[in-house]
Formats: sequence, C-alpha cells, structure tokens
Amino acid sequence: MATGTEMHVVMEAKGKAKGRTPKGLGDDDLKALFRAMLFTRLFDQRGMNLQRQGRIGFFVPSMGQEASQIGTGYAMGNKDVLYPSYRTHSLALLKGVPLKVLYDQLWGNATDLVKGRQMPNHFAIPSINWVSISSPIGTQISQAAGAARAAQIRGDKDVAVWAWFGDGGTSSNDFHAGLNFAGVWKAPCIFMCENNHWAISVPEEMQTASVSFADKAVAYGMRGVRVDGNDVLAVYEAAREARDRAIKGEGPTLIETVTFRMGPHSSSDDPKRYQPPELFEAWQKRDPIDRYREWLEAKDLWSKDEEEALAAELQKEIATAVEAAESTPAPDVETVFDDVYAELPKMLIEQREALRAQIKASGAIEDGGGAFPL
Amino acid sequence: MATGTEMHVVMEAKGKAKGRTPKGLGDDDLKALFRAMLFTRLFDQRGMNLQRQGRIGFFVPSMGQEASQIGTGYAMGNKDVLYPSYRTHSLALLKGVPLKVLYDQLWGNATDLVKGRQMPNHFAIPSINWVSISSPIGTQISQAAGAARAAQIRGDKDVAVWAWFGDGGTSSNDFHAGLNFAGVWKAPCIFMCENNHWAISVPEEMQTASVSFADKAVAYGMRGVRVDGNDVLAVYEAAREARDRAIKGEGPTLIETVTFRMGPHSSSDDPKRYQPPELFEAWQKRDPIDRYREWLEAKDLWSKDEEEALAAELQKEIATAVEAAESTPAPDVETVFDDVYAELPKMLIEQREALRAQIKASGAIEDGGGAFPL
Amino acid sequence: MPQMTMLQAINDAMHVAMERDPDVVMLGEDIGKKGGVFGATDGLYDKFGALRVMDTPLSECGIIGTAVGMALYGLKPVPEIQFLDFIYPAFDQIVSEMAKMRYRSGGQFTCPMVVRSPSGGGIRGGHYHSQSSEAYFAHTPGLRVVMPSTPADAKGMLLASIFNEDPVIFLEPKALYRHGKQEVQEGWYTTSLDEARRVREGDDVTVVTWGAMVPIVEDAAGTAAENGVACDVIDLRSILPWDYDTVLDSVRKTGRLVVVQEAPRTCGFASEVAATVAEKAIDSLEAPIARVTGFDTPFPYALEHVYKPDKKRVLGAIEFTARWA
Amino acid sequence: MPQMTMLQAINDAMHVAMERDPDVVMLGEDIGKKGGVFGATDGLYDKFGALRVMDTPLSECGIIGTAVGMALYGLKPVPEIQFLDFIYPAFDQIVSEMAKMRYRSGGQFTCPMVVRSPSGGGIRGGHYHSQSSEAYFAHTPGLRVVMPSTPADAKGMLLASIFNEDPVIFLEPKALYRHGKQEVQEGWYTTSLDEARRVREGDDVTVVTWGAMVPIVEDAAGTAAENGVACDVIDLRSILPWDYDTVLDSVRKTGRLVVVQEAPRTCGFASEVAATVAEKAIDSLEAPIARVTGFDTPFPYALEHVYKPDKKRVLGAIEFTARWA
Ligand SMILES: Cc1ncc(C[n+]2csc(CCOP(=O)(O)OP(=O)(O)O)c2C)c(N)n1
Ligand SMILES: Cc1ncc(C[n+]2csc(CCOP(=O)(O)OP(=O)(O)O)c2C)c(N)n1
Ligand SMILES: [Mg+2]
Ligand SMILES: [Mg+2]
Repeated sequence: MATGTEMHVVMEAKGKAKGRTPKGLGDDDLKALFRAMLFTRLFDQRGMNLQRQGRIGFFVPSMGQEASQIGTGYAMGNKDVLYPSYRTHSLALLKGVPLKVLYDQLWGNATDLVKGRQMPNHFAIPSINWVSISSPIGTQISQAAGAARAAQIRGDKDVAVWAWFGDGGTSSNDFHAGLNFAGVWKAPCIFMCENNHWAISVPEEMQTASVSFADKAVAYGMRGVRVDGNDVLAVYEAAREARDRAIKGEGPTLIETVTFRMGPHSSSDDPKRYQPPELFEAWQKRDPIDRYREWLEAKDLWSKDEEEALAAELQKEIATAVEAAESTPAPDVETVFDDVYAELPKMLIEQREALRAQIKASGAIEDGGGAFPL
Repeated sequence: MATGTEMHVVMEAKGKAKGRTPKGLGDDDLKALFRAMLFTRLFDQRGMNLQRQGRIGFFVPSMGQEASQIGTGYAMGNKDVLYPSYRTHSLALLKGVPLKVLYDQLWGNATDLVKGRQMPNHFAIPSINWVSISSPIGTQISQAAGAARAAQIRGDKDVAVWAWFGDGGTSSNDFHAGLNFAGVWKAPCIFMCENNHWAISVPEEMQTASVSFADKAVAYGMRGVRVDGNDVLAVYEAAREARDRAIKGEGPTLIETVTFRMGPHSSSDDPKRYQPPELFEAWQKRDPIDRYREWLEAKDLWSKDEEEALAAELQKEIATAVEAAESTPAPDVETVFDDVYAELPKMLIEQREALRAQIKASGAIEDGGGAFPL
Repeated sequence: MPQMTMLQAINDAMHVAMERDPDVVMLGEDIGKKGGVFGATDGLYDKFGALRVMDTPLSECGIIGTAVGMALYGLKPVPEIQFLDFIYPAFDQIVSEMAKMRYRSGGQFTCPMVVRSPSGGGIRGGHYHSQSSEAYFAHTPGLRVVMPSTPADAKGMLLASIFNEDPVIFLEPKALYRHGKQEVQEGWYTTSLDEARRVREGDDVTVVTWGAMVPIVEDAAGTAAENGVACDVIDLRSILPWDYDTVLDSVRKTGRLVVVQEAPRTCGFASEVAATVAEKAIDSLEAPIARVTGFDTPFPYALEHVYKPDKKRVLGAIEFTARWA
Repeated sequence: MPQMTMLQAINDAMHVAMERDPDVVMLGEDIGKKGGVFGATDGLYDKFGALRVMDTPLSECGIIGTAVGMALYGLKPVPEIQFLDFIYPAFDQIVSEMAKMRYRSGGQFTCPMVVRSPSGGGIRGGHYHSQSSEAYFAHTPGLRVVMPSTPADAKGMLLASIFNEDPVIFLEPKALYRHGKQEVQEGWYTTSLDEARRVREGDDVTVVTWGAMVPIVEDAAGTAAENGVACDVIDLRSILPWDYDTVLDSVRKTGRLVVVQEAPRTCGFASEVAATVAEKAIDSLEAPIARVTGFDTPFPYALEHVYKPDKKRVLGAIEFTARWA
C-alpha cells in the first residue's frame, strides 16, 4: 500500500476501465457499492432542490465524494463506531438507515431523532453507532481517539473507530490532539481525511504547506496512506487494510482520499467567486460514479437498464420519505427545554411555565424566518 | 545538516574533545559562549537557593540546557524577535540584560519591569525584543508565527522571529496552528523545540509517537533539524543555518535540540517520584558545560584559572543584584489597577477608590502568604 | 449621505481603515476572494492584496494567535471569526494572551487589535451559528466588548475599535446585517466606545438592551407607548467597560428596569446590569428588575423563534414592570 | 471517622469511585507516577494501572476531547486539568461538545463525565495559577458547575458528580486543599448537587458565597456577630444549576444581601445571585445588594493579597449593609 506522498490506485483512470477486483469483494458487493454511490448522488440532488425550493433551510451535498465515502463505509465492521462529518450522509444510506430518519432531520420535525435541535445534515443515529455531528470543525477527531481508547480499555476486540473530516479539518486543534493521543495509545482509530481540495473557498495549498495530508501522519508516528478518492475500490482496500491493522493492535492510520467537491460547499455557497472553472471541468471528467460504472460495465456487471431501474426505485423511495417528513409537524414548543440536563432543573421548569403563561396570554409565537447565512 | 531523525553533532562526545570550529566563530566568540553558559549555571544555582531559602516564591532552572539555549541565542540577529519560554533566562544573560532587571522580576518588586504582575521567570524585556512570557504552554508559538508574518508584511528584511518551547509544547494547539500558518506563509520563523525528555513527569514517549520531534516539521512542509542539544557548537550551526534560510525567504525551520533537564521541573517538583536515577546519571556525564570546557581546553582556549576568575566575577555581580532587588520594596498597592486598559475605566477608578477607603478605615492589607503549588 | 445596511457600513469602515493606515491587516477564513460568508470583507482582497487580506487555514487558534503576534509586532490586525460560535478554539489566545498582555507585561507590550465576529441568531443557523457569547468576554478584564445596533454606529465603532489601544471583541449582530438602511457618513469618523445610546426617551420604565434586541425592544416600546407606558430605551453599545451611569440615571428617573438580552439567562450580561442597579440605585427601584433573555438551553434550530426573545415577551415584561406597585 | 484534608478527601473519593466501577477512568497531565502536582491522584496509578490512570500529552484539548469520546463510548472519565487557568485550550470541547451533546442529539447521546480542576488563588501562583473562572461555565447551559468548600462535601460531591448523568465541572478551591482537617465518612456516600449549605444562621444579613471564600466569610461573620450583626451564611456549593430558593428564603428573612466571590466583579456569578434576588425578592430588600469580589483586573502576583477579598473587605460590606437604613 502506498504511504505518505504516493497515491494508491486500483482502477485505472476513466476511459481505460482496467484494474483488478480487490480481495474479498464478490459481485454483489461490487454492485452494492455502486448502488450506494448512486443513492447518494440522488439524495444530494434532491437535497439541493429541496433547499432551492425553500422546503428545507439548508443542505450540504457530497457530490464528487461518493467513492471516497462509500469505499470506506464498506470496510467498516458492524460494531465499529462512526464519528462522521456533515458531508457523509452517504454512510447512512449505505448502512440502510430508513430515509425518513434522514429527511426528518432535514426538516427538524417532531419525529426527527434529534428533535429539531440542529441544522440539516447534523444527524445522530445510535442504531448504527453514528455519533451526533456538530458544526465546529474537527471536534469529532479527538473524541474518536478517545472512543478508540475506550474500546482498548474495555478490551473490545472487534471495534474500530472512524473519524471523518476534510482537508480543512486537518488544521483544527482537535486534529493535532486526536492524532497525537491516538498515536501514543496505539488506539484502533482510523482518521479519514477527505481532501476535496477546498475548505469553503480556501484551497488546499493555503491550508497547509505539507506535501500531502497523509504525510501529516509522520508527526504522530502513525501510518499515513494516500489514496485516489475517486476510485471506490482503492478506497475500500486502503480502509480495509487500516481496519485490519487497527483491530490487530497495530495502531491508527491516517487515510487521505484525494477527491473533489463537485458542488458548492453548501446550499449557501457559490464557488464561482473563487474556483477556476477549468478545475471543476477537469474533475468532472473523473466523476467517481462514471468511473466506477465504466469499470463495472467492462466487467459485465452493470448495464444501462439496471441503472435505470435502480434509479427509478431509489427516486420513489426518496419521494415517499420526503412527503412523509414534510407532512410531519414541527416539534412541540415545550420540547425546547428538554435534554439540557438528564432531569429538568428548577430554572428551566420556571422558564417553561413563563413560556406557557405567555402563550396563553398573547398567543402562539410567530416564526421569525431567517435564511442561512443570508 | 542532518534533518528529520538524524542527529547533527559538531563536538564529539565528552572525553574525546574533537570537532571542528564552526564557520564564523572566532576565539572571543568561543569564550563568550562559555561565559554565558557558566553564567546561566550560576544564575540557576542561585535561583534555586533563593527559593529554598524562602526569599523568592518560585524558580525554574535550566540546568543541563545551557548549550541548547546559548548556542541558539548566539545565532540571533540584533533585530530578531524572541518569543521565549519560562526556562530560557540564559538568553537574557547572553544578551547582557542587567542582572537587576532579572532579579527584580524574581522578586516582583516595585522596579520590576512587569510590575510584580507575574510569577518568577515570566520576564518581558522590550530592550532586547524579548516578548512577555506567559505560563500557558505553547501560546507563544502561533504568536511568533504571526510576528514573522508581520515582518514579511512590513518588508523588514533582516528580522527573524524565534519561538522557544519544550517537548511538551509540541502537543499544544498553538504548536499545530503556529507551524501550519508559518509553513503556508513561508514566514521567517525559527521554532526551537528543546527536547529535555520531560514535560514535568511525562516522558517523551508518552508525549508523542513520532520518531523525533524534528520529524513533525514534515506535517507543515518545513525543514526539520535534529541536533545534539548538549553540543553548543552544533546548536549554533543549526540555528545559524535556520536563520540564514529564514532571512533569505526560504521558510521556517523546526529545530529539535536533544538535551536533558538536569534539575527538577521547577522549585516545586521532585523528579524522584518519576525519574529513574540511572537516566539522570547517564546525562550528567554529558553535561554540556563540562563537554564544552573540555573542548575549549583541548584547543587551549580555556583554563582552570580563567574559569575561577570568571566564576568569582559573575558571583559578585549576582550578589550585588540580588541584594539590590531584595531590598527594593513591593509595588504600591494601587498599581494593581494599572495597565488593564490603556486608560483606567470608570469601574476600576471606583474599585481603586473603594480600596483606598478601606485601607484608610481598617489599615493595610495583610499578606496572605501561600506557597507554590503548596 | 449614502444609505447603507449594517453590512455595507462595516465593509465601508474596513475600506476606510485600510486606506488610512497600511498597518491595518485582515485575516480569517474565506475573507479573501469569497469576501466572507456574509460578504463583510467584499472587495478588500482585490483592493489591498493577499498580503493584507489573508485567507487562513481553518484554525481560529491560529487566526487569533498569529494576530496577537502581528499586533505585538506593531500592526493593527483585524481578524474575523466566521461565526462567534467558532471562537472557542481561540479562547485561550483571547483570554490568556490578548486580554492580559498589557497587564502581565507591566504595560510594556500591548495588543491593539479587533476580533470581528457575527453574533446571535436570526438566520436559522441552529446551535452553532447563532450563539450570543458576549458574557464570556464581559467577564474578561483587559478586553473591550462592543456590539453596535445600527449601520452608523457599526461603522463609527469599528473605526474607533481599530484605532484604539485596547484589544476589542467586535460583535456584529448578524440579524441586523441587512435589517434596513440608514444614512451613514462617508469617509472617516468614529463613534464613542464609552457611551451608551439613548434610543427612546420615557419616564415610566427603563429598558436596557444591546445588539439585535434593540429593534425588537424599540418595537415593543412603541406598542407600550400606545398603551400608555413610556419607555426609556438604552442601547448599551459597549458591554465592557460599560456605561452604567446612563443606566443608573435613567433608573433613578423611572424607578423601573427591564433588561433584554438574547443570550441564555444565567450569568449573562443582563445579570450584571441588574446587579449594578441593585447595588447602586436600589432606593430608586419601585419594581422587581425584570430580565428578558434566551432560555437556559443551547440554541435550538426548529424552535429558534421560541427561544429568542420576541416583541411579545419584551412587551409582557415592560407591562408587568410598569404595573407593579 | 477519619480526619481528612480536602485533598485527602478528594483522593479518597477517587479511590472509592474507581473501586466501585471499572468504567471510571482518570486522565490528565502528571496524574500518574507523580500523583498530580497537588497530589490529588496519589496512589491511583499504582493501584489501578496505566490503562485507568493515564498520563497524557500536554494538551487540554486532547484531554477533554478524548474524555468526551470515552464518555460517549460508555466509560465515566474523570479528566484533570492541572490548573483551571489551563482549561481554555479545551474550552471548545467543553462548551460546544460536552455541554451540548445531550441536547443536540435529542437526548440520544450523553457525556456523563467530571472535569476536575484546582481553582482560585492562595498559592502565590500569579496570573495563570490562580483564576476563578466559574462564571464562564455558569453561562453554559448543559453543564453542572460545583465547588465544595469542606473536605466532607468535596468527597460526597465528587462521588455524586462521577455517578451523575450530566457533565460536571468540579472546581477544587486549591486554597482549601490543606486548609484544615474534618471528619470524613469512609467508603461510599454522596452529597447533593442541588442544595446549598447553610453555614451559619442569622437574621440580620444574608451572605452568599462559595469555594475558598467560605472560611473567609465565616471568619468575617464571626466578627460581625461579636459586633452585633447576625449573618445567615450560605455556601452555594453548586453554581449551575443553583439553589436560589435557599437564598431567596434567607433574604426574605434578613432583607439584606452580601455576595462574595473571588473572581473579577463584572459579570461574575455574584451578579447572577444579585440579579435573581432583585428579580424575585425585591420587596424584601432593605438595603443595596453588596458584592465583594476580586477586582476587574487579571490576577496579580505580588499583590495577590490586595486583589483577593479578605476578611476586612467582607466585614466592611456586611457592616455597610447591616447599617443601611
Ligand atoms: C471551528 C470552525 N470554524 C469555521 C467553521 C465554518 N466552516 C464550516 S465548513 C468549513 C470548511 C471545512 O472544510 P473541510 O474541513 O475541508 O471540509 P469540507 O467542507 O470540504 O468537507 C468552515 C470554515 C466551522 N464550522 N467550524
Ligand atoms: C496549557 C498548559 N497546561 C499545563 C501547564 C502546566 N505545565 C507547566 S510546565 C509543563 C510541562 C512543560 O513541558 P515542556 O513543554 O517539555 O517544557 P519544559 O518544562 O520541559 O521546558 C506543564 C504541564 C501549563 N503551563 N500550560
Ligand atoms: Mg475540504
Ligand atoms: Mg520538556
């Protein structure tokens, strides 16, 4: 496996469609990978549309990064713990989380698992060990290192912990702390740096002078692997190897997937202000879905018909879930006081009473509106 | 020059006393280096004694690290800016800061440049561009990067900025931020990591899993140099080269000086609880002053007589300054309100008035005592 | 005079400052080509170049830490923190370094710099794009903490902050960025960082507030006036040091006080206002001091409008206080 | 019952907790072989080993960040921050993560953990080994903030904190670590985190305080009593959530209130106490609410004794308040 500054690739570039099948992947697996990537793309397109139509307040697409995420997700074990980023909903789709769960969160409605407490894309899904996402960049990285240490302390042998973050995330305090602690502890943690070339408008060369992001592993005495992030099979292999090592007690790995953010940073962003169009065009030619489709087709594992049928099925699922989530009411106003503490303290009981009294006296509270980031 | 994990050495180990004279150093320079190292050792011994005698409240010695610091200090330019640590008073001695200035600070008396505001060893000496020291580990590192960037912005061509910190300091948030920003900016900054093997009681292998501290430079795309920190000539060479590169616009350098803390962490610490005695004994054999003396003697540049005369002269200087500082009164109580803001705001004027009224009504305030860390 | 939104006024202030003094530099995430996520730094990069308008790596710790170093070197840095919610990675540099530099060095080293950051709710940003954290900074001696509520104040106070000797936390109420336009003087002028602003005169109830709550309080005070209660509305503008004399004078006149803040209730700055009045003007008080605040919860997403004090809640408190006998 | 200093009581609590539950783990700088810079973790490393008593790299960000991850995994981590002054590099993990985890995840994820840290002055530690920062945490919904003032409370409250579902900032007044001994029950017991402690009964003036100021207030109240002023002294013990009912009951009885804190004055927790009383018991007040506090300056070294409220300053405020008519 390539380390540091070399690049690990399995499928040759688009147009050639050559490359071996990674060990351990049968035809069903290969198709499952494609399904999840396509699902993600459709989910992203729909999410952006919903936002443009003003039906949800905000959305973060992952267009272009499907291979980087799905390849990793497929290498995860059942008991593994995920510390995701706001751009990795693909992993929930891969793991079969009901779509309604995701759309409920995008709407922040009454059945939303996080009770409408956070902006869209900030999921928390205990059923798949998906830890609550927060907006501050990087905080999940040291937490993941701690969770991996906890698995060691408990003696849980088949657990690896995965932290996702971007190229920008490598500059955070928690990147430094998390990788350093994990290195010292030899904790079973895999640090997934998706280098999509941008931190909103800041390009990678303004993010760091290091030759690659994978190279930063040197500073923590851990293995660093750089992989073609648009090559789902290469990503899978790298992630798989990192997990094997983690489980065997050989320590953490920093994986850099070199990929590209093919959409805006979020529904609030317009890359035209800062991104040269040629760059986008160059990367569009390396679209991870096109590339993988071509490879599958060359292996006779995929066809246009299959894809049309799949897309139709997925779109239907999406439509159903969207409708269900959209027609679910908002959370009850009094839930605003819950879950600050395990039990409601006196001050919050009083604040709730005051709110009740006010609503009784002067009617429901008007929604103030507001759009992100305006 | 050795980088990364190799070690740069000039003088061969003690007992052999071989090794060339670094370019640019005449006999006077070679003697000046020794003088400053000896001065530092005497200052340290005296500082520890003063604390043991209860005459000052706290002290941080640098025993064992004289070569690492003096070698660096000697490579600095006149306009260079220093972001020191609490363990680098040697640099002030080297640069000829009047001893009274230092002892005033240890006493925190009325003529103390920092007005008795900080614990011993937290100097601020604008005359030599010595920036105010604070206790929180690492904060000076990103500041130094910013100062170096400022020199670039201003177009100041002959200014390098030096940040001192320990092996423990490499784990701080500011180490990561400072080196990363400096790397991206190619700022004229030299990051001096004194690896004295301990962060209080935490040994280097529990500080990081990286092969060396110098190796962490890789993560920031900058040059990393590892040098025998008990070899004053090797340190000088490494520091000199780093400065030349910085000034020429070739970017920052991380220098790791491999040395040993031959005393306690501070006057409050007892290494017996955590440090194997063999380790201390092994390093004592490599005492940087003994080693350099032997080298100088072998070159016929130094003699026992000269050293005795020098030591007597320095001890006298010390005694005079100690006496002067000790007999200087404490700062006036009302100075406690000064320098929070450029001008005293109303609330502080009122608080000062209240204090005045209280003292008038019920007499002077009693000194509550207290010992660090008790 | 041109009409400007607060965002335009802030942008204008930065243009004026950078033209006036080559030592003024900006740094932060996405402030360059993108011009900031709200557009506050629009045009500065094109005009003053990459050496004075610096896009940085994603590290607030580094942004403030390096800015402190720049200030120590003699520049006047104006770092931007993209959202106030993201200032915490830099909290150590702010409270341990920037705030204490002058004091700890005996006045020998200073950090004249301005940390700009959009504060508060109003954009459906949930937990991490909405918080009002002024109280943390207000409890930190050595800092100035200011928060304008109008375009004209925003420009004048930003210029006063940049050319002032103390480090300033300059909070921009993002809900007011495009709230409306006002005539704003062209070119150079400054607005006091030491004086509160009387927004409305009245003899019945003093209402003290700041930032994005100002227009809400104005609105409530307007309705209260229709109902026969005349409010003396004070926009503090500066939170630290703050102009308590103006507040005390007003309370001595009205005998009644309502303090309105968007931040959570416990230990917010409204508590300081109340405590100061209870200490220095208790004899004038004819009613309990009412605080209208955000709840003691994190900032919610879907229920933002329930969390944030609105006109009804403010009006309720004004009427309660006015009626008290 | 054995006699213990607060330091011994805290150490004992940790032994009891670690024996009781294998999920309790400790981490921090120098807490292993050295046993902590104050000796609070003495003996734990030898007894429970390096996997449960972890010396860490020098990063408070990492200490709290990894502890949050451990808590999310199901452990009960008890990280130590060597001095409260060094907690700021971890401020983001505390206020953005630990405090908000339960709320932001809709109650699905929680962070039951206890951040221990020595707080306040008393050891001639100057700027960075002396600060009292409880107000920052008190303004952070989701946290519990507690601060014992006796050995018995320290042990009982630490055990209650470790086996409690909310994240706790456990502040140890270092001036009281070796202030004196008290009988402390052996083995397991807990002390309420929800109730203030009445230290002394009296009808004339209510004095509210916490932490290292408690014995100073007791001393002043003793002298006041000799002078004919009977103080009702309340040790809050918990700062967030806090037991304002006990304070309000007392003020309704005495009509007079002095609040004493070591932290700087502006926007400290004393302001919250004053504001709450001015809101809920104004009719009972017969005198201004006096605050005795540290000055609005950083914590000095040589003049520590001038900065910190002492008996004289407290007594002065009690007498001023008692005399007010
Ligand atoms: C601490 C912090 N600072 C700033 C932001 C605002 N912000 C949100 S996403 C982002 C860029 C992140 O870039 P990267 O880590 O590369 O992830 P990507 O969005 O490319 O997936 C920024 C600056 C934030 N969320 N947190
Ligand atoms: C942020 C912070 N955390 C903890 C401390 C307490 N402390 C003071 S010195 C020290 C160890 C520093 O080790 P190192 O950086 O190697 O420097 P050395 O003392 O060996 O010169 C610690 C933990 C501190 N000063 N600042
Ligand atoms: Mg990115
Ligand atoms: Mg060290």
